[in-house]
Amino acid sequence: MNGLRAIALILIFLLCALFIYVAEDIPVFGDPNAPPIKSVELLTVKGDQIVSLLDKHIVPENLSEALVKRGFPPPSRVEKIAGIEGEWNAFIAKEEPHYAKEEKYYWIKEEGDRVKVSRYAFVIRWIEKGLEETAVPNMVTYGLADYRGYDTLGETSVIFTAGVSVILLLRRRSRL
Amino acid sequence: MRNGGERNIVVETVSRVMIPFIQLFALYVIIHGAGGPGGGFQGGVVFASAFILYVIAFNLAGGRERFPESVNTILSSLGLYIYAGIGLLAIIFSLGMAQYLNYGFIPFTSRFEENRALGMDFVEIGIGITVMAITASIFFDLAQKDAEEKEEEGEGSRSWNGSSQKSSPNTTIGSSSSS
Amino acid sequence: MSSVVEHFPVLVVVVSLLSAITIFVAGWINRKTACYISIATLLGQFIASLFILHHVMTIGSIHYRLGGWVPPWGIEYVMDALNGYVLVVLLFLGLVCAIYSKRNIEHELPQKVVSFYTIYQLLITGLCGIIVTGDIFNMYVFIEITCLSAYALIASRGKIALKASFTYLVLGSIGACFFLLGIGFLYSVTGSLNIHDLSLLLPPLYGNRVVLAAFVFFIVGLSIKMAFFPLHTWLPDAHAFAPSEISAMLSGIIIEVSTYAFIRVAFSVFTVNFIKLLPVFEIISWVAAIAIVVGSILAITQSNLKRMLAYSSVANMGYIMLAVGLSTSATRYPWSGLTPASMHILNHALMKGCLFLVAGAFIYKGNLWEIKDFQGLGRKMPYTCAAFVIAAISMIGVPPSVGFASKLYIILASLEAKQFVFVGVLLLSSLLNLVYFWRVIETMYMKVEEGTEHIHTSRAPRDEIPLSMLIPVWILSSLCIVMGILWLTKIPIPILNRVNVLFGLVGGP
Amino acid sequence: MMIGFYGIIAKDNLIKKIIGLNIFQTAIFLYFISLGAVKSGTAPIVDEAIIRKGYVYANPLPHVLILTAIVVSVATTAVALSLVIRMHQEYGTIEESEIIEKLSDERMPRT
Repeated sequence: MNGLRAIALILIFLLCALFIYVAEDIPVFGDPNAPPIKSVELLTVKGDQIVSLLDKHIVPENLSEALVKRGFPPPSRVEKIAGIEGEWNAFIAKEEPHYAKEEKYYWIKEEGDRVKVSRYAFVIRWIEKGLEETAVPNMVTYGLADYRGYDTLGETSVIFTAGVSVILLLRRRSRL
Repeated sequence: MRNGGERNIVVETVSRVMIPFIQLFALYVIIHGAGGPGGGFQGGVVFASAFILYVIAFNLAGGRERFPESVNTILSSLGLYIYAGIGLLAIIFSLGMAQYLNYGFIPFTSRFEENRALGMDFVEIGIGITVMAITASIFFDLAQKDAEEKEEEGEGSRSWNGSSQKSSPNTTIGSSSSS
Repeated sequence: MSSVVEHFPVLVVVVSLLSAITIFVAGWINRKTACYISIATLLGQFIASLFILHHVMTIGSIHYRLGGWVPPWGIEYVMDALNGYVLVVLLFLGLVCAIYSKRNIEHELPQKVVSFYTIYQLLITGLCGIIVTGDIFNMYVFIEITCLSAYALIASRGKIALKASFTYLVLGSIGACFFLLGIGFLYSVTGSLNIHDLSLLLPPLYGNRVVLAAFVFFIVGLSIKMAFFPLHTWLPDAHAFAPSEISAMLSGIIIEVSTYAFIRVAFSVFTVNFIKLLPVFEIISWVAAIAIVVGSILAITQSNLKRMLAYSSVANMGYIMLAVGLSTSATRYPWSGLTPASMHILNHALMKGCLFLVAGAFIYKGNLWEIKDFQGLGRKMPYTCAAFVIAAISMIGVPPSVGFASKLYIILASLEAKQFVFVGVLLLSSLLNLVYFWRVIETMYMKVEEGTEHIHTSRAPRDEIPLSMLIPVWILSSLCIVMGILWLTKIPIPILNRVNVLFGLVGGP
Repeated sequence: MMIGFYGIIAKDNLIKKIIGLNIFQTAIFLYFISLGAVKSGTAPIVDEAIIRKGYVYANPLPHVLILTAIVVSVATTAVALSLVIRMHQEYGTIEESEIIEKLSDERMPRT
């Protein structure tokens, strides 16, 4: 048993070291701008023309080229965020029956002479549009049963598997 | 086989009163999942805890009588049938246009969003049924073995006591997932 | 949504799930229906998977949006060349094992037929789910379905299998937890769960420590699941004492699907560019080489046939991981890259499936576990033993068989990567394979018990296994040869080369 | 998490191993839930009145994932417990070392 304990302690030290090593780059607790809740940064583009084009609600071509090169869908429309100078929302086209044909996708922000493009976390749509799209006010419920409904089917199957496993292992004198 | 030597009248009476309320609360949790905290899993587990309370307070055989194996089998698969079936209905009703689990295409009402909400409600009910039946079944199986062993040892008088102690891990797990 | 085939990826999973429930209910009414429902479903699934592969090859990959939500917001199913190929392999072996298990389970677990088939079908559901999904959390859920049903099926024989299953459960849960932690790390820096989406979001974050840690957790977690060498401790017992068709499934498919998950995570989420930054794959190929040698040597020391085959599985996982490890450095030809790895997934499924089913046949007939008990079986069960010999010579790597084909391609890849040590390792392992399989074949055909020779030759009682068990064994063993010839003629190579193109390993066809 | 991990590897008692496994899993769940927390965040149920007061919603996605993961861990625990019960029936003990001893005594892993 002592050997096992030594192995366990060594593994734990390794894991601890890994966690301390990682801790620096994990988002701050409760940060409202962390990637899971707000947006993740994609790229920065240089240029003043972009800002002027964005102000006229035109999608700049070099911006959408840079995005397509990285594999992202090109923005279809740009809109200024009300009340904030130097920030825009970009939309992309999508195909979902019965819903709007475009969806808020990029967040463009002016920083000095550069323009930073970020992508909104997909939770944003759940939070902002979930009620009108699913007519259910509880976000966890519609996240669980609708947007990620398939996970829940898997989860119910897991429970079912466990039940049948216990029957297989323990039940005697059963017809099953 | 109501042979528990240490039958406690207080426990029995209180649980007799409590069980209907627990079941009612479970139904409330399932139905109310759309509007507030709650949902199929939580409700299902709460419902199963009513059975577990009955078994702990009275005895295993009585619990088995009230929730027999056949009903258990049918209910546990019925829930999954509802869930997977609703997903398939979406494909069937839209003639292959919609994807699996796209509740909006099931014509419960005329409005697309309402359809989604109703589809979700049915799904939650399905989850609730399955979770309730399976949790109860796991509990019965884990507890039953012990009771049988005790019988074989000829210590039948203390059977329900032993089974309740042994099964307590399962009870705590059940309540942890409802939180 | 133009064609019906686009619905097949989800139907493969859901119909399997529905049939599991139907078996559960119908078995309550009549126990005999269980295996027929299972076989019928698997046949349907297999045909559907062929349609999917055809669609992927001719038209292109299928993107299926569950619930109608566009990918970053909902769950997506992606079928590409690798998916379709592994799905066909899985359902084929599943079908064969289901046919085989009809008689075997009635013999081994007569009381539990219905629950056995329910869990078997759930196992298939989970495996299909892992393969077709394009969402990393969904993959975790289906990995758990697979593993839970595998624990139960291994333990279903009772006795020593319980201990084996418990070890597997503890290690498997740790592996799944590491996988979940990896998902959590990735989610905390990208805010996304979709595999394709993650691969787009990750490049600017390659230097991030969280991403590195997530990669480490994924590797360790999946290595436990696929019994990669230093973490293989659960495997021998679990394989040896499970019912035989479950051993065949475990060895032939479950650990292979974990390898698939590893390839998917490494190449689809992190992409080749990330892997080339780190020396991870070189380490993996060296560890794999050690795994091959150690697994083969341990296999020689075993006296129990199924345990020996289990250690041989450890060695074969070494082959696959060696091929995966070499895939980033050998990328010049259509038959390098990931081709040897995905080729050996099929080959190992065929060979090990056949060997374990034959081992199960010996247990079915005479409760024979130890190799020394096999004296005279060559005369007693000629067809079964012939199938065993064919599968064994393909494990050794005699030319027209699948084993030869995959060894040849791995050797070509290691020559291309200029790692000549691995060539030596592969040749050495062929020799070791010869040693441990020859021992079995020798006992079966040549050794005759002292003094009883006369009786054996005179009576020669034919005592074959039933036809429903013999046919699956022969399908697998004849495919060992047929596929070997097919691989050598390079006809199926384009399918696998699609995989390379998909992951950017080989430039153009 | 470290406690759980230590428990899994070092403890001899199988039930304690399962407890260690549960602690391990719960630690990971806590990590996920901590990702969902937002400063001045409230429960993710749509309510206009709360938003007008300046609150924001917590991130609902980790909650969704963790509900799934909790159910998975419950299922694993159920199967593990039933395995332990079966082992108790077979060997009469739940100490791992004693089981291994009994196995080596038997030495004949027949059915």
